[in-house]
Amino acid sequence: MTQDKSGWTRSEMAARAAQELQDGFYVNLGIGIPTLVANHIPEGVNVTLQSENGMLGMGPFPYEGEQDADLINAGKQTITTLPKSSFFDSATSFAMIRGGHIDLSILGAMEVAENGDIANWMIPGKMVKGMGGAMDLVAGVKRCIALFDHTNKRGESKFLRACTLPLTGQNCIDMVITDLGVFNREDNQSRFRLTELAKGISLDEVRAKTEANVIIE
Amino acid sequence: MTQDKSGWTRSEMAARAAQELQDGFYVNLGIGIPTLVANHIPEGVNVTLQSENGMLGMGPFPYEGEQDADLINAGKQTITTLPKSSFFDSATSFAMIRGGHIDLSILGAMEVAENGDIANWMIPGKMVKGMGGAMDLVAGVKRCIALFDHTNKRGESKFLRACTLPLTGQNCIDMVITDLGVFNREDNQSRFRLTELAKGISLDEVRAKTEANVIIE
Amino acid sequence: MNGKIYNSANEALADLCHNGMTVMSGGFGLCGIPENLIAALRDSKASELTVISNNAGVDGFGLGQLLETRQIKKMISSYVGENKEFERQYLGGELELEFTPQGTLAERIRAGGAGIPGFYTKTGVGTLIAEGKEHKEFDGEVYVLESALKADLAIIKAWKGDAEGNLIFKATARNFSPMMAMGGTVTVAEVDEIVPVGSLDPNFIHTAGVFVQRIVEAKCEKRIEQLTLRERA
Amino acid sequence: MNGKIYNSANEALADLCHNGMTVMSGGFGLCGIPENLIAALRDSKASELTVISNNAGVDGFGLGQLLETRQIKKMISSYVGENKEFERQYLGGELELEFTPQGTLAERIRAGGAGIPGFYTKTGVGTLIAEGKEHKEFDGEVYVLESALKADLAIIKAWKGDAEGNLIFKATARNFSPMMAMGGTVTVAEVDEIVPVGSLDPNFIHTAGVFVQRIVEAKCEKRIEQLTLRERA
Repeated sequence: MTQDKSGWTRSEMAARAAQELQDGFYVNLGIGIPTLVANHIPEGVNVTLQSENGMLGMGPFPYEGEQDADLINAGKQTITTLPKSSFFDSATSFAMIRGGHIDLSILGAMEVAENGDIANWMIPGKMVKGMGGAMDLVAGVKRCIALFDHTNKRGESKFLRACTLPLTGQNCIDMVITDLGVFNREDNQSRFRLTELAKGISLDEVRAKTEANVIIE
Repeated sequence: MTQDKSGWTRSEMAARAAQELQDGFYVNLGIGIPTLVANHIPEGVNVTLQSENGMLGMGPFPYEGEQDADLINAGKQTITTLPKSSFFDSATSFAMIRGGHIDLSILGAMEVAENGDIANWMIPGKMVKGMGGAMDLVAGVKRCIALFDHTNKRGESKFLRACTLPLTGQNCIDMVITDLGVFNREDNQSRFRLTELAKGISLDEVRAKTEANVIIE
Repeated sequence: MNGKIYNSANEALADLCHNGMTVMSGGFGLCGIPENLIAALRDSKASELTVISNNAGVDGFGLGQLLETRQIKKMISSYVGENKEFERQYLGGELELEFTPQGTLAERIRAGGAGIPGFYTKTGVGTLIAEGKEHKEFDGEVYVLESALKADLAIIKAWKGDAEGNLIFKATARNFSPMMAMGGTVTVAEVDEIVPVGSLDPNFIHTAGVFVQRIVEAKCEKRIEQLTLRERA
Repeated sequence: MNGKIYNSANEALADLCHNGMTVMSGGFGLCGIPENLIAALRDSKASELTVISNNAGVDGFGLGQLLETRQIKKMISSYVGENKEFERQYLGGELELEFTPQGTLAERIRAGGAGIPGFYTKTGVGTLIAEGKEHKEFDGEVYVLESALKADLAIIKAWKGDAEGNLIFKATARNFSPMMAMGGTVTVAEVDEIVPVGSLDPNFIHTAGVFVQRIVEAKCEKRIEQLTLRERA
């Protein structure tokens, strides 16, 4: 892998997020970078992946010829079962999510605010695709980690004082992992604090690229 | 069967109620006299009996040695399955009932009022056993028939101007069948009308024994 | 006895379709959609439809077929991102759209079928979705009131079914269909296979016959949206 | 891997019981009750319990055992008619009782597990049950607001289960148990048989492992309350 720039790659971000997985956890992974977390589950850590379209115990992608149109994940990708798998309807699936039975959700974000708000479903003026299950996930899952590039294409911070886009959920993000590092907070009344720097990243760079009022020291 | 008194026997009341069953109906039968309705389902009428503890397609009692403690009806009696049977949990069972998917409920009553109110679960000052599923049934099932002895042991009418006992449900009884006859109404804004006399019963006897302001002519 | 069995999707819907009706259609993406019943709904030419479905199909397939014919007036969905025709009609103001979060959608449909006119949820509190809706505090947390969804007609796809309307579903093709079976005034199911009454184990019937009024056996194309494969070692 | 498996009912409850806790207990009548876990709860001597269960067992069996030892402070049930000791304690003012209609009870428990703090229902409108509760009109009809039920511990009985906590139930012994599995902060299941992970068909698992924290295999007496038989012809 070429290391022509500093900060974490998407795969490294996913690998860092995977360290938050604990043995016995039930986890929902969002579409995009969060999906990559499944490739980095630590050895000896037994994690059960939930797919909100109605499955627990998501297995890997099928080998060619073994795909089944009736067996997909929430990203509409063909997948497989594991011995522990179970299927259920959408109401039961979201009863798991909204009832607080899922331990961890890792999801992408367009913006996260210092108070834990997240926006990841809508850009006004553009065609809106919909929130899918994201609003349910951030409102219901015990712990939510947002995984996103720290800045947008114009170099502007996506970790903000306040979200400018329509919210997906209020005060629901517990940890932020970006290409620059890890930001954690003790509870949803606390401020985020930089707890880890990505390789080749300085405190000053994080300060320069972070609009949110977070503890960086 | 001895015919030493006029009016319908319990079995005859059940048989009359069974005439209200239509082909394809899903029906819930209450405990007591209503249970007997199952013995009188007309030939060629395909009815599916629901048991609110989680079964559709209730079959007859088992032969000795074939009883199964895991297979009972809402009266806690041992029963059997039919080829069409299905089992489900209590929430789904009452989704059927409260969602209006059951065509007909036939249930016993302590009192029914001329406005369709029913009381059948509680006598103040006595030990209260509980309403079980009765409140859900009268509130949710499309059509409710109350099946009861027209008078109490003291000869007093149980078909009243207004219920004196705590209600099970408001304005929910569509038809009344007693040992004296059948009382029907077109909708829940209409008055009940005597539509059928039991054998050996006169209009005057019905008038004398009915407190409710119903049409008897 | 034929029970609830119809010979074709078109026959099953023949007398059920009318302009302005509300239709629930099962499936997540293209997984578990009632392909033949959607085509029959298109053939019925019923228009001004309100369609409740998690997604809107893709161009020319699934509900995309009803978009092409302009039979849909309004969609109630959680995600419609796979459909250019949808985007064109929506941006052109020809199509109404009510977004509802996926879990709220599933629960609203279940509520409609279960006699629950409204329920409270934390989902969407503080977002556009909750604007104008009643809020209420339980145990110090704020929740929003969501209302039930019902439909004149629910069309769903199951794996196997019998003449009594008992159904089982396969894998993730189940998704919204069991709730829609409850939420439709009339529910029509298409199945891969009709099996004799008594051959489905009563312990493992997913949708009891009481929720299903008509059933038809029909062959599905079962298109895959995102074929993702693993390399053989 | 032993996963969620415990060796005995007493071991499974050992560190979970404390005075004043709320316990959900599955079953309808004596059908599908967690006999061994109820006995283990008795052995724990935890008292001042609030017990959520459709019924209260019979004298000396099922929850009747916890009434004899006076461990129950309050019952939330729909029907308690089979129990003389219950009647004695209730009439003597030693036991609190909250009646809730059976369907409302099932839905309140499901709501507790599904993150729904309250829902509206027609059941009980105009009766004692609705007194003092909020009412609301939907489409011209009046409904009453019912609240969710949750519990510190849910004890349930299933037919088969695996080390992941996946469960299947048999016949009408299912009743309230799937909802209680959702409503308990910790759910412990006793099963007739523990089977290897992978032997339950994923399409037909009634309760997914996520809802079950502990599981134990135990033999049940399965007492029949009303043995009713048909005459052989």
